[in-house]
Amino acid sequence: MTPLHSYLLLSALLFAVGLGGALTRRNAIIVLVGIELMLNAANLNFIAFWRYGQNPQALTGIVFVIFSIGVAAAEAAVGLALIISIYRHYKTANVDQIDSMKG
Amino acid sequence: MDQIFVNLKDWLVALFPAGRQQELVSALISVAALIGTFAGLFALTTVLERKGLGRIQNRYGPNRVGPYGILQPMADGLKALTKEDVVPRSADQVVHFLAPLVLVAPVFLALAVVPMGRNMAAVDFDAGILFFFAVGAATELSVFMAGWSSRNKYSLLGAMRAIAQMISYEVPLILSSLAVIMIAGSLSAVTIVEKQAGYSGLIPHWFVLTPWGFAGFILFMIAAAAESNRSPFDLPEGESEIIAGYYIEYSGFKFALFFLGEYIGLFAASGLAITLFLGGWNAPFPFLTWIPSYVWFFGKLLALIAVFIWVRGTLPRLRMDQLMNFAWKFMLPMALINLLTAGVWHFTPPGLARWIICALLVFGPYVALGRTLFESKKLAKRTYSYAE
Amino acid sequence: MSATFVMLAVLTVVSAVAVMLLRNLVHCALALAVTFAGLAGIYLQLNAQFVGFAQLLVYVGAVAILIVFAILLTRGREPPLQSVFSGSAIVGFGIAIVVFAVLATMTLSSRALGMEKPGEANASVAQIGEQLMTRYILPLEVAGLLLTVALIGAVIIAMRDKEPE
Amino acid sequence: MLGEGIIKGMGETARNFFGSYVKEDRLTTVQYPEERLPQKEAARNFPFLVYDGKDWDKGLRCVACQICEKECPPQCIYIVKDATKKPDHIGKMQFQAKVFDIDISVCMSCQICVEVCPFEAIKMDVEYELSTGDRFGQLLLHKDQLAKSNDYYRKIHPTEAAEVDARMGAEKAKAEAKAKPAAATSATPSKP
Repeated sequence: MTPLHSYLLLSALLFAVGLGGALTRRNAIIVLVGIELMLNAANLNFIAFWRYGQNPQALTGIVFVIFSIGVAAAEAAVGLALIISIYRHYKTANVDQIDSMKG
Repeated sequence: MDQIFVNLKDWLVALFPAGRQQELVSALISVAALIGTFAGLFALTTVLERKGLGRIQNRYGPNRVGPYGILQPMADGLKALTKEDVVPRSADQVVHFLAPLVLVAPVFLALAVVPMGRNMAAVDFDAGILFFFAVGAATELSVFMAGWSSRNKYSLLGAMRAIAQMISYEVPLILSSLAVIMIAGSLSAVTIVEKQAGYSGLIPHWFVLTPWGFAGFILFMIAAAAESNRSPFDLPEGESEIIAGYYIEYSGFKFALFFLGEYIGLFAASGLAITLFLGGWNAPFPFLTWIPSYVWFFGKLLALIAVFIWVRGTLPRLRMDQLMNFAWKFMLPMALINLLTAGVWHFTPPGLARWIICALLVFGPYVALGRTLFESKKLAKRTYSYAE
Repeated sequence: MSATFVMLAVLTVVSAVAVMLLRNLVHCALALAVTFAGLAGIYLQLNAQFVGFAQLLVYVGAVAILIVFAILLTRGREPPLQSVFSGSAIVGFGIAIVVFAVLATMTLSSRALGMEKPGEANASVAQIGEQLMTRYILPLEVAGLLLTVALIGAVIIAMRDKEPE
Repeated sequence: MLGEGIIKGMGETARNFFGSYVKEDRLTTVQYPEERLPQKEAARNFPFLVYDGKDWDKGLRCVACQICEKECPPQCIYIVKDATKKPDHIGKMQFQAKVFDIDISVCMSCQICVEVCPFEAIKMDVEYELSTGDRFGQLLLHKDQLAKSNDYYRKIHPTEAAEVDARMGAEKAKAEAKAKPAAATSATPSKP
């Protein structure tokens, strides 16, 4: 059987990959994708802790993940809408070039 | 007789040593049976569809290969297999190759939760209906992969249309099935079918025979036709405008796979419609229950496919804006109202009053929406310059 | 470690790395869909059926498609030969590696090391629904409100500005 | 607009579907190689040469006057005169064609050859299954392929053929009437 720490390590790895991507990629969309990956890593932790926890009947982890999925979907929609609107304005989705606040 | 296939499978599984191996064999048998049955049904449907459409258009349809043309699918299959598989030079090879597989695998997966007879669901998930919609979501991705990787403007246009259409119609599809889930109180397909067993007098307890169920069934069928890109919602293919949409650059066996995936998707949607609204494998009358349950399921499936063929032979293709307007301004409000009606139905005591209230709740908005949607358009009488 | 877990974990991590390294943005989005599907598989392997299917439905069916649309809508005049990483990439990688190192050491030194499953745990849809409708009714309503606001907000943000008349 | 139109349309297609099994006019397909529509009398496509009697070579009406060859707009007719002569239908000795070729891959079916022929020797055919595996050789029709009997002509264009027959009969009768007094005055033997 798979011990709990392997899930936690996988989650940490996913989080690190997402973080690395979010910090280093030029394209704003991929930055957003990195953030999504980090959220998913957190979700994985919730599920793993629910499964290995002492009180799985409480369903706290599951319910939290359901809310997290719903909120993440909203976050992705708004984030992408923002990126599209920024792209319309600057004609680029490169985060390095979007550096001025003035319209 | 009713359990003949179940017993056959049990017997086959019992030949193997118990434990892990038996589970594997059981799964393999289910998968093989599913693929075999539905691939055969696909072959049958293609020829029936072409013959039916032919009859609707006052012609014979295929009648050359075999008696009455029933061997036509074999000829088609041979042709598809022997054709050259052309991949455009600038296409994205890997994605282009994966797209048909990504389409075919999920639609077969979706079929797994549909109960095809008493004890004849390949898997009975606790969240079976959710599973159906979840794997159905992957088909959108495959359509995009096909359209984008072909590096062809027509195919990309077709893919974009298809995705916009699928996403728009997924909302009423799920909402209309939600009414059933609400009343049945379960997401498991097997339980939903069990809830529809039983008869009052001669009338079965199918959900389609209630006001909200009937409206839900119609909405579900329309949305299912749009989801599986069937006429009159076949804009993504639109031969006359974008040639064949996202499969313009596919030939030979990959095209056949797309074709197969599309039809299996149609079967899966019809199967779900049967499960949710038409009582699954239950017989329509109590004195017909001696006929095996799978006969009823496949009979209903064929009847629904015939309806799809009939609609395809009748209705012209919609325009893109009409399609979107229809989804968001008619289907979505109707599905929401239907959900409300199902709730009202659940909380009012049985009787004639419940029927009248619920029928009014569904029919009133239908008339109101139908009138207002087209009233604002101010459709003028069409005049022709040259034709009389 | 069971074979299913290893397979799913490798699939998930490899595709996640691919998302972050590939040059072609559409390939990134497709790899992202694979990552999400792999995670859904891991949820299923952890007996969280409902969450796994919801993950498939929301992430593969909606978010991945949304990202693909956004990529196609924002493509264009960017120089293709530029590096995909921004100027300060080294620092970013460094931070990511440090974060992973910290998390991994914490995990490996915690009580979680070698912890096994405490028997069967199952979350049926009925149980989840009951919890959502009783204990978590307020969060549920707030989430519904949030989704509605996000829907309207996304539409308004992405809507093309009206031409000045 | 509540979907009445859709139901009406569905009814119409259903009538077509079931009607195709019982009514002829709801199933209008002619299954071509086995079933054929009757030829229209006015149908015509490529020219052929008419002959009288049994032997095609002797009975050929063509006298190799080469008018059609000259008139043919795409110049698809090729004629070589033979040195020997043979009698025509009124008994007059006429030249005959040694070679008479029509390239129907060039012919444009204008029917001018038929219009200009003073001997009713060239007429339009109705044969349309002309596909071959050879683009050049098989579409260049020679005299023997072009020659078709008067009976065939009567069959494909009955009205027209009757007119032609009447005209030729009249000419023959006139020639015979002329020949009789001539035979009475001189001893020139008349040809049959």
